[in-house]
Amino acid sequence: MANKTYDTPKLDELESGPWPSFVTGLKRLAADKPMIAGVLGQLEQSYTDRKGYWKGGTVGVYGYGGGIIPRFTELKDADGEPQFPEAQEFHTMRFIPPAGMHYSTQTLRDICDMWEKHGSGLIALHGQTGDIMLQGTTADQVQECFDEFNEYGFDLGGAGPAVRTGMSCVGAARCEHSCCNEQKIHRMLINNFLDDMHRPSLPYKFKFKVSGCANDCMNAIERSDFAVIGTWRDAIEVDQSEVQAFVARKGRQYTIDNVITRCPSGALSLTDDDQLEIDNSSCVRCMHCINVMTKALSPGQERGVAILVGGKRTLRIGDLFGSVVVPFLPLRNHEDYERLLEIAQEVVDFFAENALEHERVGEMIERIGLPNFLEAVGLEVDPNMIREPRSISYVRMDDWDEQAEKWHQRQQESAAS
Amino acid sequence: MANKTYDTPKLDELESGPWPSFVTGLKRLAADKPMIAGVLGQLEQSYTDRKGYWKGGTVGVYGYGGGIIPRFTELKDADGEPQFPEAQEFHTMRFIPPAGMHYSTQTLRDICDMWEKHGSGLIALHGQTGDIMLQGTTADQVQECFDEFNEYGFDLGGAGPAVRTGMSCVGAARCEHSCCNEQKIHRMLINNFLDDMHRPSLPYKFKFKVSGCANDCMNAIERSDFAVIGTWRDAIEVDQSEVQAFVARKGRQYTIDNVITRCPSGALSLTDDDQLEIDNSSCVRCMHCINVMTKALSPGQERGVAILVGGKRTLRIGDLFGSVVVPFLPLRNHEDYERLLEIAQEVVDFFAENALEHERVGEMIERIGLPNFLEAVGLEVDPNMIREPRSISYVRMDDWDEQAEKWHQRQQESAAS
Amino acid sequence: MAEAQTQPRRPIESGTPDPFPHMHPTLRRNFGLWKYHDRPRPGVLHHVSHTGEEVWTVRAGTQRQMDLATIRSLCDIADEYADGYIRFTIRSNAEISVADESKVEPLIKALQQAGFPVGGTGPSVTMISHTQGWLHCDIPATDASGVVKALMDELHEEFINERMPNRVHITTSCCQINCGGQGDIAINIQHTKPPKIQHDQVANICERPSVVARCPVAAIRPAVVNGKPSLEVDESKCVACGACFPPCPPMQINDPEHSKLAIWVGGNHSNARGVPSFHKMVVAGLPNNPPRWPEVAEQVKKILYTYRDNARDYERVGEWIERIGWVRFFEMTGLPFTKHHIENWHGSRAKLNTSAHLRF
Amino acid sequence: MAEAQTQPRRPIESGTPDPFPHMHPTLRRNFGLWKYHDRPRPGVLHHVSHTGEEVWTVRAGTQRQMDLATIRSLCDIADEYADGYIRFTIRSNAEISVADESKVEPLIKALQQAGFPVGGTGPSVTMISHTQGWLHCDIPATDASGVVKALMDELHEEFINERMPNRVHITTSCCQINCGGQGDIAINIQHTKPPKIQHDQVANICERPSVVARCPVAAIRPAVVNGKPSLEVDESKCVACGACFPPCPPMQINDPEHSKLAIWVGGNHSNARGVPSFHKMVVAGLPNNPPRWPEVAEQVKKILYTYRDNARDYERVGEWIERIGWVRFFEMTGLPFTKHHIENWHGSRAKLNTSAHLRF
Ligand code: SRM
Ligand code: SRM
Ligand code: SRM
Ligand code: SRM
Ligand code: SF4
Ligand code: SF4
Ligand code: SF4
Ligand code: SF4
Ligand code: SF4
Ligand code: SF4
Ligand code: SF4
Ligand code: SF4
Repeated sequence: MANKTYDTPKLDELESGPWPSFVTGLKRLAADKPMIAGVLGQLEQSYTDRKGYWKGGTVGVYGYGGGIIPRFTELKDADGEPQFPEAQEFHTMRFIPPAGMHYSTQTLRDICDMWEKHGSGLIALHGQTGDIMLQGTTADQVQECFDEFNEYGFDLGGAGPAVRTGMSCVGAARCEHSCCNEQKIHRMLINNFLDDMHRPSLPYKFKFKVSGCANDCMNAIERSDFAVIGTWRDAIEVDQSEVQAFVARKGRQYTIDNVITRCPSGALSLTDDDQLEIDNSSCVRCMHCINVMTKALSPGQERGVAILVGGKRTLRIGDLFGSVVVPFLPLRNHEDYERLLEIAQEVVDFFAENALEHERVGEMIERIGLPNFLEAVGLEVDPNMIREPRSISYVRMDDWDEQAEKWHQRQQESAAS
Repeated sequence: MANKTYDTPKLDELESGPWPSFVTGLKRLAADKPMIAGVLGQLEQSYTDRKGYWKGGTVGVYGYGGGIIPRFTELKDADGEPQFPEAQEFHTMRFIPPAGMHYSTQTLRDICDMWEKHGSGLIALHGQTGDIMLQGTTADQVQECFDEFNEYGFDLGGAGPAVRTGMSCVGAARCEHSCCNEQKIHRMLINNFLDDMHRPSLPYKFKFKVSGCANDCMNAIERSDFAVIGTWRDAIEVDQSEVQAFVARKGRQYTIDNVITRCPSGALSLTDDDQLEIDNSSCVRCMHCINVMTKALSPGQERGVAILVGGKRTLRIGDLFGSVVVPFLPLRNHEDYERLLEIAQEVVDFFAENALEHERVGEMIERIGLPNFLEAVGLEVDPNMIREPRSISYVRMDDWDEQAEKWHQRQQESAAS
Repeated sequence: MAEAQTQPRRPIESGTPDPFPHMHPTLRRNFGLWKYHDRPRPGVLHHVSHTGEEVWTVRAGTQRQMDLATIRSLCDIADEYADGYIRFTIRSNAEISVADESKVEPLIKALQQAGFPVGGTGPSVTMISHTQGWLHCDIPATDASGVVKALMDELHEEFINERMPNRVHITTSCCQINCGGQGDIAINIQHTKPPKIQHDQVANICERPSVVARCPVAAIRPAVVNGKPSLEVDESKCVACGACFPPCPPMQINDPEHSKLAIWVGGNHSNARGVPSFHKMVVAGLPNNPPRWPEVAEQVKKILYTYRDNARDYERVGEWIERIGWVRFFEMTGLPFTKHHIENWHGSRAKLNTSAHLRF
Repeated sequence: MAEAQTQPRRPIESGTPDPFPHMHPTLRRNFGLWKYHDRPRPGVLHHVSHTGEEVWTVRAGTQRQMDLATIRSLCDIADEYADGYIRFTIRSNAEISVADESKVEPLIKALQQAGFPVGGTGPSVTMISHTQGWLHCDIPATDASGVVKALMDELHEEFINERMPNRVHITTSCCQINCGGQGDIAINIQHTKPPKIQHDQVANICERPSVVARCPVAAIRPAVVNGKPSLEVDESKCVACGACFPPCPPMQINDPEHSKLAIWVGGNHSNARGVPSFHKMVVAGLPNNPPRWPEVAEQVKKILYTYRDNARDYERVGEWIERIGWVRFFEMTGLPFTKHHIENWHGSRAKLNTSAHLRF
């Protein structure tokens, strides 16, 4: 089937070089897929004009309010006719991958086959929010395509003012640092909010991401509204003989310069006989020493997660990191997981009802203040939530005694338990 | 002369204990000075009611608009008569001490004698802005008192929206860390602005403070609008034999734990034979290593000052530290000192014309932005002025090329010179 | 089909699929039991379990925007060498695991032969994280796939080797919304002119109050232009952020000439050592120059190699600069320091040097 | 005298006097030539010049608010032992220098005998910096001299010894204007109720627009009360800062019951090691309890001794807490942590923990 193709001298320059070329891939597809031929033509025009030529629109599947990103060409000739009519439509379907982005090749092949049938054959693995992005189909194809994928086992992710597709790191599946069951947390959270994902009616988007430790390989603290980060509460596990082996291999000076002095909390000290002393009460669980001496050190055994709320990127008030709202939640049993879900539900509900239009949860917290947010979602204040206490005296503390009493009470209760 | 005195059971409790008691002093004065007897009476009332009883007013000397802090009692009986009539007036005269607060005892005795004659005999050495506070006189005494002090060699300090009395550390007079002639800078600056001190017409107060090094014993960076801090540009001077002596005396571990690892810029390293290696290009001139090893280390020889503008305490927008507007100004010769004065003059002039009423220079800079301020006072931007570059993309950079060119030009010029 | 559309099926709201059926059996068996790992060579991770089992994972770069043949060739390789399992990283690298050390080398060869560079592990420059751009997005000022391909060609050697002080995470974003993350080095669009408004279209397309609300500096107000309801921008206030453009396409912010590229450095999501930090702008005004953006590549390499040659082990880009100071950074890279580097957004106060810590 | 007032003399605007005539001759001769110093004992600084000359300085505490007899007795001592020179530090300590080591002990004895404690050098608790309070100011909620005297009595042993990890600078302020500086420990007034307005006086005394302008949270607006122009405060907005009180005394902010004391820690003006930092609130709601403020003394000592017993050499209070973390600080001191510790002023975002750095 010889399709019409267009000259793409600029894009062709992206075919050379050692890195895999998306242009070569597109050209391969263009042979069978007129839509991609048109897309290449339009893209070449973008490269020439330094201008984008897509616009949005409305395309969806029955029962869902999101998950499809519609694209219609704006590149028209004088008569208003599309310059590349094959690429008049070029919609993306965002499907949710298995947590951790694991695939059996069989599944991947099936995805390819289904998409070859219903779409352009262009697939991004993955979008920055973690979706399988099936790019390039027409409005009249999306329902059928969705039905087939959906029957096969895939569901559409979020778009618009909705809970979005979540992400979790490889974690427990292949990482010694993992402090929690990332996949389980991830699936539990997302699959609890499918209604908010598929029928967008939140003030704005809401993202969950899960990283098994403070290395935060999912960039969760900045790139999600609700970040779950694995951590531990007891002492770092030390295998002193492996410490000695490390020092023997790398040298004392190297160990001091690269491990001891790099601890952000001055919690490490190397004795003269190469034993590692750790002041676990100062340790901030940053992961550095464990990263470097992975054979000798591991996170403690009393593991759980911290929750940070409010990360996002630039729009409106500038980038925000999420901030700690739960310093430690153990996840030992069903009740613990239920508690995690309950917290997420409280946060999403409060966000749904109190955020302004197009306001992210982080912006809302900034607007109303962390204490009010905590109170609203039923969480207690904790010094782990702050870098340092207030340094401005402009505050009303009429109820100091009452607040102080609350703390003392909680301390007594936790001492008793 | 037996004055009327009042019972002060509460204040009397402050006569016991090892610290010198201001109450005992006041009582001593009260024997001769009815005003102080009254003040004690009123103060006792304050201690009982937990309430202050002074109010302001207007008292001054001919030719000056400030320097006197008037106090009138508000503690009146039912008929509006002062409860302690002796303390109806209790004004403070703020005199400027010699830079560095050095006194010959003769001068101090003369001050005492003059104040015994014209006032209550109560003297604070010194106020937080560095004034000799002669506390307790009446409106009809101030002119005469001022005249005598003024003839003797003392001048009134500032009050109100004026340049205030300055402060400088003991510095070169008795401190090995001194990187500049603090007294000279101090006197030059203040004595250049006497008109702005004595005839208050600035938008708000303006303070100068001078510290001879980054230890900032004058708290200049926060507590003055214009802080001058001594520093150096070349390498720290090291006497390696004194380093070795220090290590021998204190121990290697101690030296590493207290000097090497405490360097904020990781610029220090101790060799195996106890030589100190300093990466002077990373060193931030914090003074720590020099403080601890004062015999072995000294500031470099290419000395000068940094200028930070905008420090203040709480009112309006919360505490502010001054921020760097001149990273380094050598003070080798007359022209250099003239340049310092010129910068100060530019800053005060721009402040005078552009600050809102009751706005400090730091608040004004916050309002208009540092780059605009720098441009207005004729200073060039420098990376030393920032902790780190912008992280928000909300900025208009139409003139990027022009700004970049400026920098390159300056670099070329300074390379050529 | 017409019938199917009148009687559509109800979706199965299955959400996120269970990964266990998709996981390599060795990973599945040792889930949560890993003890440590090392890297026998660049591109290969060797994980050892408390059970004694081991797994070797080979990481290979992809173009993310993949055609069917590319994905199928990855599947072919995974089938031949690795029991039919594969995963993708957050940076669109493919990871294929084997439980048998002897399969590592053949697997690497097969990947390389098929055109997938092996690397991206440890202290290397891994794949640049990637957004949509001209290929698909409706608001881009540049093309992400193109910028990334051009850069990865230049940085290929740094992907297949591990010779950086620490891992280098580069990100791109194709408009100022910034779908890309914080980066050790980030290449982002920076508009320099206010939007050009196509006044005749505003009334039809834009919900004016909501456009007004989007502007971070309140520079937009409703106005009547040529007798039609439209919007007006106070150009002296406008920070050219483009936030008004998505809700109102007639507010053309993209400009072939004036939408420039800027490079930011020192962003860091991990909590290792320091807390997460935002990247900071170091150079702007770079031309948006397809298809290979050579001016961008030049600056990125300048920064990257200055970092490589000067940072200490484990220092990320931002940590290195924090230690040596910004004065030295601008000196070493020869980049200009301008007034635009001085933050002027809310909270900018915290970015000023309010101390006598100075470097010369 | 009446005549003098009609023909007043013009002032000699002499400004800051030259200190050299007032400087001890050894200091004058060695100005700018000092080489190093040490501390032979608490309260004594021994400076050695490059010229070989030496000077011993004895530091003694004073009450700052001094009567004539006190100052004259200091002069007597300086005359007898030290050639007639004396200086005062920024913290109102007297410093008397001698060029002859043998005079040090007699000088110390004389000072002690006259009631001046010798100390305040090196890692000690030096004199508390001091504001006016009820003794002289027109807006104070407490008395500075009294608080300081009461506290220095309690901390006397720490003044005359050097047994702190580093120097401890305590400050006080008697209203929320805070004429005192940042402190390792700062004891400040904290109002907890909005001002009570004496409406009948506002019109006579206050320039209403300028009062309105002073409020940092825009809680004041002009109003007519009982037929007279006055002011009105939105009590839910008001942060009880007292900024409206100095320009408008009828806005009574001081309250015997509700003006409380609060303790702040970790302020630091020096640039040694870390950059200067503001102090942070740790406990509030302490009663304003003259003449000896025992509740304040108790908390100050608790904090101080926890610091003394746990910090490392050279750690200032703030550095110590930064190392051990705020979780541990509240645990060790037993102080309550409340929602009021969480900053809610502009820029508060920077005070939140936006990282996974956690302590347990
Ligand atoms: C496709 C994707 C980029 C990519 O190539 O990977 C993407 C593409 C778009 N993003 Fe994004 N964002 C994508 C991940 C992100 C991320 C990264 C993340 O999730 O980790 C962010 C930063 C994190 C965050 O949520 O803030 C992100 C922050 C935004 C924002 C700014 C939100 C803010 O509050 O600052 C917008 C603007 C908006 O939603 O109004 C936005 C809007 C958009 C829109 C919908 C632009 C628009 O209004 O039309 C883009 C559609 C492009 C298209 O044609 O497909 N996108 N966007 C990513 C989603 C793919 C997926 O589902 O897997
Ligand atoms: C006397 C003194 C306290 C002391 O006992 O030492 C003092 C006392 C007063 N200060 Fe102060 N300040 C004194 C040093 C300071 C300092 C410290 C310094 O200069 O290093 C500061 C902090 C630094 C600064 O400038 O911000 C200070 C910040 C203030 C402020 C807040 C300014 C701000 O912008 O935040 C005010 C309020 C005002 O001026 O409106 C203020 C206002 C006042 C007034 C005038 C209150 C008033 O409106 O009536 C006080 C008069 C008290 C009296 O009866 O004598 N005083 N004041 C200090 C001056 C003595 C001297 O001249 O030597
Ligand atoms: C596979 C992946 C997770 C996933 O589920 O996809 C992953 C996997 C590992 N990461 Fe990561 N990280 C992955 C993305 C990230 C990211 C996010 C990103 O790339 O955008 C980060 C945060 C980036 C940031 O800080 O801005 C990240 C920060 C780390 C760190 C912290 C490094 C540091 O010192 O700052 C470590 C610790 C280390 O390197 O020892 C780490 C360590 C690891 C280890 C060594 C964990 C382990 O023991 O198995 C894994 C192998 C790393 C290697 O490449 O040598 N991983 N890691 C991601 C691979 C991305 C890629 O293809 O290049
Ligand atoms: C006399 C005085 C200056 C003056 O002109 O009045 C002074 C004198 C010295 N200071 Fe200071 N400082 C003086 C107030 C200060 C202040 C301001 C204050 O007290 O309000 C500070 C800043 C406070 C802060 O950071 O908040 C100050 C921060 C320092 C430091 C930095 C300490 C640190 O590690 O953070 C040093 C360095 C050191 O201790 O080695 C220092 C060092 C010194 C040295 C050792 C300098 C020298 O080599 O001679 C002097 C003797 C100190 C001693 O007590 O052992 N001086 N010093 C002040 C004495 C005040 C007092 O009576 O207690
Ligand atoms: S976040 Fe931690 S647990 Fe997860 S993959 Fe990265 S290093 Fe492993
Ligand atoms: S995890 Fe981080 S904070 Fe804890 S001891 Fe290791 S390096 Fe220090
Ligand atoms: S600021 Fe520096 S020069 Fe001045 S007295 Fe203090 S330590 Fe010495
Ligand atoms: S002065 Fe400070 S920054 Fe410089 S080397 Fe010494 S300790 Fe380090
Ligand atoms: S960064 Fe901007 S242009 Fe690029 S995909 Fe995201 S929204 Fe679209
Ligand atoms: S580009 Fe940004 S700043 Fe300018 S008008 Fe649009 S939204 Fe406002
Ligand atoms: S702190 Fe307040 S009450 Fe005390 S002297 Fe200063 S202005 Fe007066
Ligand atoms: S006390 Fe402060 S916040 Fe309250 S009304 Fe007065 S100025 Fe405003």
